[in-house]
Amino acid sequence: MKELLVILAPFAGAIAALAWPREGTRRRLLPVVGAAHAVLTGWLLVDPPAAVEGSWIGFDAVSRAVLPAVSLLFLVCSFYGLSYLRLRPERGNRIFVASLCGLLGLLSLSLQAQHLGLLWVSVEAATLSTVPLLHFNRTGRAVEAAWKYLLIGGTGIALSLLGSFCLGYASLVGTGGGDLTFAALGREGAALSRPWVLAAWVLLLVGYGTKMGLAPMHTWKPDAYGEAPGIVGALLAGGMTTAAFVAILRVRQVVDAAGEGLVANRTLLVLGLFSMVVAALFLLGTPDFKRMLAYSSVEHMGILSVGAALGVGGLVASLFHVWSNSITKGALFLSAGNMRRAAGSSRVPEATGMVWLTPVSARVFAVGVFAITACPPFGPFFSELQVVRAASAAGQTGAMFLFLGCLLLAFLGLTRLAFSVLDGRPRRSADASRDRFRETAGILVPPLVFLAASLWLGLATPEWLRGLWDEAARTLTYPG
Amino acid sequence: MSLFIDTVLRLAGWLLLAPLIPGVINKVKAWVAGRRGPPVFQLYYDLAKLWRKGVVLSHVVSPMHVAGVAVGWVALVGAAMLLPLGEGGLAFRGDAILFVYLLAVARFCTALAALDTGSAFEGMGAAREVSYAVLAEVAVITGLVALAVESGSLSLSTMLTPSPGAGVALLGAGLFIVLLAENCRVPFDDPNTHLELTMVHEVMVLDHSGPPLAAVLHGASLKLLIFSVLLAEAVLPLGAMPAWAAAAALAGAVLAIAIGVGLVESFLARFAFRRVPLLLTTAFLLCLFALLTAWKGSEFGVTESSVAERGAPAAEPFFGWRP
Amino acid sequence: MSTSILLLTAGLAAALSVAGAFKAPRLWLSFVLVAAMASLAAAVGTLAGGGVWELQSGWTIGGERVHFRLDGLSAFFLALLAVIGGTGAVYSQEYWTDAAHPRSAGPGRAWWSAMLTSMGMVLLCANGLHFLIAWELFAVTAFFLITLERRWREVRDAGWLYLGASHAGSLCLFGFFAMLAVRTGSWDLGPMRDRPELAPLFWLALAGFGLKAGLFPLHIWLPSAHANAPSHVSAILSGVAIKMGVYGLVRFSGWLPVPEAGGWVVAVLGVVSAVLGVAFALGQHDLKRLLAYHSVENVGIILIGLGFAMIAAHHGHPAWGALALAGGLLHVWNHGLFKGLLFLGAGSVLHATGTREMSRLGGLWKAMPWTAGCFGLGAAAISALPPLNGFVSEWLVYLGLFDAVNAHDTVAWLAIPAIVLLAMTGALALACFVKVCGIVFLGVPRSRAAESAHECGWRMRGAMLLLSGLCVAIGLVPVVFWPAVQRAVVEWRAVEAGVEAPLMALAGCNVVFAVLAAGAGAALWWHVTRRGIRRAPTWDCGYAAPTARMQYTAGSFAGIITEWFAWILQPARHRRAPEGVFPALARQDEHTPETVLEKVVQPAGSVVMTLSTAVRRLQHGRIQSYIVYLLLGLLVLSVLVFAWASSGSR
Amino acid sequence: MSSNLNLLIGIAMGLNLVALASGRLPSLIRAAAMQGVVIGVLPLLMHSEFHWLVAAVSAGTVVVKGFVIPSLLQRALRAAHIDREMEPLIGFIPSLLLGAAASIGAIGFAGALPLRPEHAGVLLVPGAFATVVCGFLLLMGRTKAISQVCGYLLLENGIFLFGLLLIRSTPLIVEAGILLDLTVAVFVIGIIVDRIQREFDTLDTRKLTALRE
Repeated sequence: MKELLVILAPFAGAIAALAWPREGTRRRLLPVVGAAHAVLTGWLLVDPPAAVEGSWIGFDAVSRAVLPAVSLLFLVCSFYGLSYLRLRPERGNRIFVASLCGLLGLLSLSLQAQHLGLLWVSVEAATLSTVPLLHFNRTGRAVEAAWKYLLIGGTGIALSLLGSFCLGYASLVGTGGGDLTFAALGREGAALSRPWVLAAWVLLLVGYGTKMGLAPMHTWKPDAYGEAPGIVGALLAGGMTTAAFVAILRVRQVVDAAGEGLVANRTLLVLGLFSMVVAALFLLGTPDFKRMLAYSSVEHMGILSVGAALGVGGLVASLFHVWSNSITKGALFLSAGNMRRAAGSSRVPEATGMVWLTPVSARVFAVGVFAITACPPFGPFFSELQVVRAASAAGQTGAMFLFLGCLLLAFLGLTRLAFSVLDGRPRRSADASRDRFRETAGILVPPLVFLAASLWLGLATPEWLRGLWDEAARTLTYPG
Repeated sequence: MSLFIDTVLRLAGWLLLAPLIPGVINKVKAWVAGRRGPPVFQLYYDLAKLWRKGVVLSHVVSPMHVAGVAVGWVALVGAAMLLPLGEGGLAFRGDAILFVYLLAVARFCTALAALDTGSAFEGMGAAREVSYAVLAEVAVITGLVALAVESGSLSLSTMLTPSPGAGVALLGAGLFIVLLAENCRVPFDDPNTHLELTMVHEVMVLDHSGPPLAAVLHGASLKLLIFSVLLAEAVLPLGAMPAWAAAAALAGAVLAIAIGVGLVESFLARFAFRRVPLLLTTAFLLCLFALLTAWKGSEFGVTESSVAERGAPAAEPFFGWRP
Repeated sequence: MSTSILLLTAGLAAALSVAGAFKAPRLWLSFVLVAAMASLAAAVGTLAGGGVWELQSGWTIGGERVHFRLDGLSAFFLALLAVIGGTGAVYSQEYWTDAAHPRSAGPGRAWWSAMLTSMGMVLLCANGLHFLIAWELFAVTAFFLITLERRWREVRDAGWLYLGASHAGSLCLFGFFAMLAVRTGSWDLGPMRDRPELAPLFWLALAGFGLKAGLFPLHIWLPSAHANAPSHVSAILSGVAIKMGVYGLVRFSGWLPVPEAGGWVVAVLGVVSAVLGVAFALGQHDLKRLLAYHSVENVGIILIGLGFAMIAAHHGHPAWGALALAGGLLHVWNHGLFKGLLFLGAGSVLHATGTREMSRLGGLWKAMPWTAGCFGLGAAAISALPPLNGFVSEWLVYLGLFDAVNAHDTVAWLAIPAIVLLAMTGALALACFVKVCGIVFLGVPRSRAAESAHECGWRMRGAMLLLSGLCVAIGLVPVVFWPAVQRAVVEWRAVEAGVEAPLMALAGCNVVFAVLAAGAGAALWWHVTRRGIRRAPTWDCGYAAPTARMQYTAGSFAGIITEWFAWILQPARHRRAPEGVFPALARQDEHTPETVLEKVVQPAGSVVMTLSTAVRRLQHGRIQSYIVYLLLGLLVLSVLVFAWASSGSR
Repeated sequence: MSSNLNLLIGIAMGLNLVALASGRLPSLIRAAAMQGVVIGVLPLLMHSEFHWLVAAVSAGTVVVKGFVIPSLLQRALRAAHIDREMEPLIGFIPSLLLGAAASIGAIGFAGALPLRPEHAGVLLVPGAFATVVCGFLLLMGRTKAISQVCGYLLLENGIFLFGLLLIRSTPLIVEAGILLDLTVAVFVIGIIVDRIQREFDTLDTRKLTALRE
């Protein structure tokens, strides 16, 4: 039952937010929910609940390896949200706070879901709960972003529903009774009907891949990340994508059990590399630093996908990268949000000289850009190097070189844009139009905490965390 | 003690005999032209006169203008001392490279002293000097490689005792062209011209006067002698002759080279500047062919003699004074 | 004192210096100097005493045990790092002051300490993962040092180009170390020459380290970065940072088996870098850019030595390989010293006149005699003129090459062209430095700025004098430094054969020559002044009023040679010929572009950018098309999946 | 019973074609609504014995898809005062032909699939595929936000049809959850459509291209 608490606590927070009468103090719910969730997650880690056979929700090795990252991400973001919402008194925050809490609950649910249908429901619901978050700014651009997010995400998620049905039917055509829990599907293994399994794999990959933002299904991502507040971007890029990735990992496990692991790995590799190439090409030219983060996210989803295709070593690297990417992206999104508010724009000719306007955020952003492009000693360096090593170990030398080439192009694009944003002269209009944006501790400390966490993750990766990733990777591969 | 005397004698020989060569060349030229010409010892008189004279310096120049001349002269003397003259003398493995780079020191100093004046003409001269030297140096080093292959050694004292072979003629021709270029003789440069625009070496020393000019002129004659001796020793099998015969042969050869230079100057006109690289490239190719001939020859030699001797050239002084 | 204590002191002092960098420049300087002295002492101790210092701690970074190792080879580079790092720090105290650069002086000091520390770590780390970390930290700190003066777009562009190129190299090393780790099963580094399957990895190392070292086609970042960085930074970049690339190549060609062709490729690249580096240098009119191209040249010379040593390794380690390597390694030191000196001198000129453009300088010897003297000495040293240090190392390389020729092996086919082209490089370098010294320091000032130049203060002067002194010392008494070189050579592939060269004789010649030259110069000067000197205008063929603008220019000086190399230099000429009876305006200027960058890399880059633009056009905002992409992805994936599955089942 | 089933599925497939061919938005909405009602009845037919959850799912589907969502869309349409004529990216006749081809192709394709014997004679699988394809055609080929929502509805209907294959094996609570999610999804879409209308004063999605590279 403990594992349910971690889901229900945020829902309780969401309901409380909806019912909270006072506009000014509602935001204080965020850190409370975040802290409660973190404490509950910690409790679950220390004292893992016993697995229940056939249960639809379970705190298994995979959730153990990933849920703490999401919890940490939300905790730090919630403190940022506290200060951020104080800066935005003109917007009602009832829906915003409730949606954030709901999103956390749904992510916790989807990470623990052991049933294909439940997984789908939770991911779809999480998608819907983010729409009000994207729409928070109420501008025309925000509406457009929300519309595209909804329609493309909806189409993708519909395909994954079709895929789920296909997998169920594969079991029905085979020997099973159409039981959609992962354990049952895995047990059926080779008895599943191959064509239906393959169809399910493609549909689920495309469906959840749309949520992850793998190319060519990534088209909603730059729009959504570009228009949403920084905190939402951080949660989408670190939480939502993680949930979708875990869904793909779980499905891959079933496909592996059905004897098509090789095909699944190949698909993941091709799709991952394709995403990286596309993202790198976009990164080279985009003039908008928030959209840049979105393309960078596409690239990192590609990295996750490549890692997932490379066997146990690659899976460990991928899980590691889930952590390092979401935490580092957190620092980037939050500092980018500060910069965007100070400059009034996130495009290059309008937003330049950010070192002068927002000295600390700009520096955090710069360090974050180096961190996310695999410069040591931050987390992504270690996880990406591990992916490279896994690729080499798997004999995928060609893929390894393509991977490295994409990293280079992405690095060039990211640093060029980042430095043209940071350097130069600030626009006078941006300086004078609003009473100058002030960086307060509340919006600076969270991104700094993220950077510190990324550093810690890289330099002193705790052994217990490595143990969790190893265990999860082993359970995610079909033994045999 | 004998070492000291030996050194002083060599030094004296080089310094005293050097101004003779331009005298011989000028005499030959006069003879071909049917004039009496200046006496053979003219340069000695000039040097003595210049040494006693006062000096006029440009407003512009730095002390380097004078000191550089001295350093360049010392470098040439040093290069001369590295050339073997009979038994004994300074020799060590790799002295051939030191020889080439000492000549480069002299060039560096002369060219800088020229640029010191801020004159466009002297700048032009310096530019030509250093540019043509690139090709000349390539030719010289190729010649040295040929000699090194021939002798299996890297010390001038051993390298310059070649066995007669087909390559010798090629090498001699190549080194002769280099001699003309390095010493700014016709067809590369006309030492007697009075048109600054067309000069190479002479224009660089336009602003020198008095004792520094004396050092420059003496240095130039020394360089001529160095190259003549180098050429003669590279071509003639002096090591195989008795000492007196070798000395006579060397003297005769140097004289012949001087006469040869005189004849070339009498019968050839200056080349246009753009043809200079062509001629120097020819010199390089001649040395290269000499190298190839030497290479082939030594290959046959190697197959005949024992393989063990391959890597370790025999009878080469490791360093220090040769006994 | 034991090496551990010294290195610990160095580390602590470096860390403390970062703390003092912003507020207390003097404190910073003393900490940096302590760190430099301590690491120099450790390096000298290792080089003199022999043995390998190792430290394996239980402490882990990134999951790997910390493993430091200082052997003859790394100590050799560490000594150079300490010398240049300390000297540059002294120099920067006057060159990049808080008063003149209020925003960047403090960060500059901090980055300096950080860069020295990370380079030291590169030399010490014996674990692939930690090596990579230190390597990348060093690359990034160097970027921030290059772009200290971020106000100028030119500086930022140069910095970015450096960063990109450096990251490309780092990614090659990612691949290199990852593949190494996979094949050996751990990140530990150390000799593994007995595993021939590791040989192909050398090519990755060559690309990665070669980019940093500035090998010819990979040197694209080097000229603009060196030119636009503050001069003390240029000095350490050129003197030490690119040597880290050389260190990597030497280190891993020594530890790993190298492919048969490896030595040949390295040597050929070395020859090409040497000749073309100097050819490009001749075409430059920016003082620091010119010096930067000479770094390409000198790295080429170093790699000729390394390449032949690698070839020798496949021939059973004959002595010529060791000689060539010894020459190359000594040239590492020498180039660090004289190129550091030259960049510091160039910085002094820049500091005094505010321009790097040679056509605006001239006649500086009068105002800045110390700088002129030190620069001239450095110029002679880099032109490999005896009796200075550059000659000693090139002489060693020549010895190796000549012996390789006389070994009568296939290697002669490379050794002979190498000798000839090395000689050509020497002559070209000489031409180039005659040009630099003549145009910048001699003659008459060509601009107001050059007229009002001033000599630098004691700190900058002291730094230059120290480096000059070392250049002279290695030239005159190379035997003192020789054991260190021998030790590094032996360390390379653990061949105990030893390397011998008649250095005593050469040293004797050098000393005699130096004494005589000094004596003769003084004597002639004394003889001349005794009679009294008359002053007159320069002889200009009868023209009585020569002006500064009538002097020979850098472009004209190098014109003959750049014409020979026009095929690769691709000079851009803008000419407006005089017209009419009374021509009003005529001009000609010539600019030598960075050919590889502008003719190869940039076109390739623009192809990528065209592709990028095309791809970005797909993100046009129309949602219907986005759904088409989604569907297309679905279709392609299904085709792939079913094709793979059916081929797998068959 | 299977003939009743096939009849209804046939009607749904016919409605696909109607939706593709209709040039006016109200008729498109009506076609989608009718299809919702038709497939809402199917679960009752699939289950031989009565189950209250099946009935609830069925009723819910009919109400939501047949009435709530269409009326939502109708209201948006009225508020927008938009030009009801559409300017499709894929013309009506081509989309009709494509839809028909998809329907025929789906029937052929389903024959090649390994189906359980009891599903072999039913049009469920081909109907599902045909409806999904038609949904995609509307999503890709129409410019008005409302017609795209209708396309999305068709897509969902197709998937619902496919899901009926599993109705006996999967617990109904999942089906109910899915239905609830879809309802909320369409509801949220409706809200956003409303926002678009207010913000841009149009429902033409071709105007929504401010976010681009």
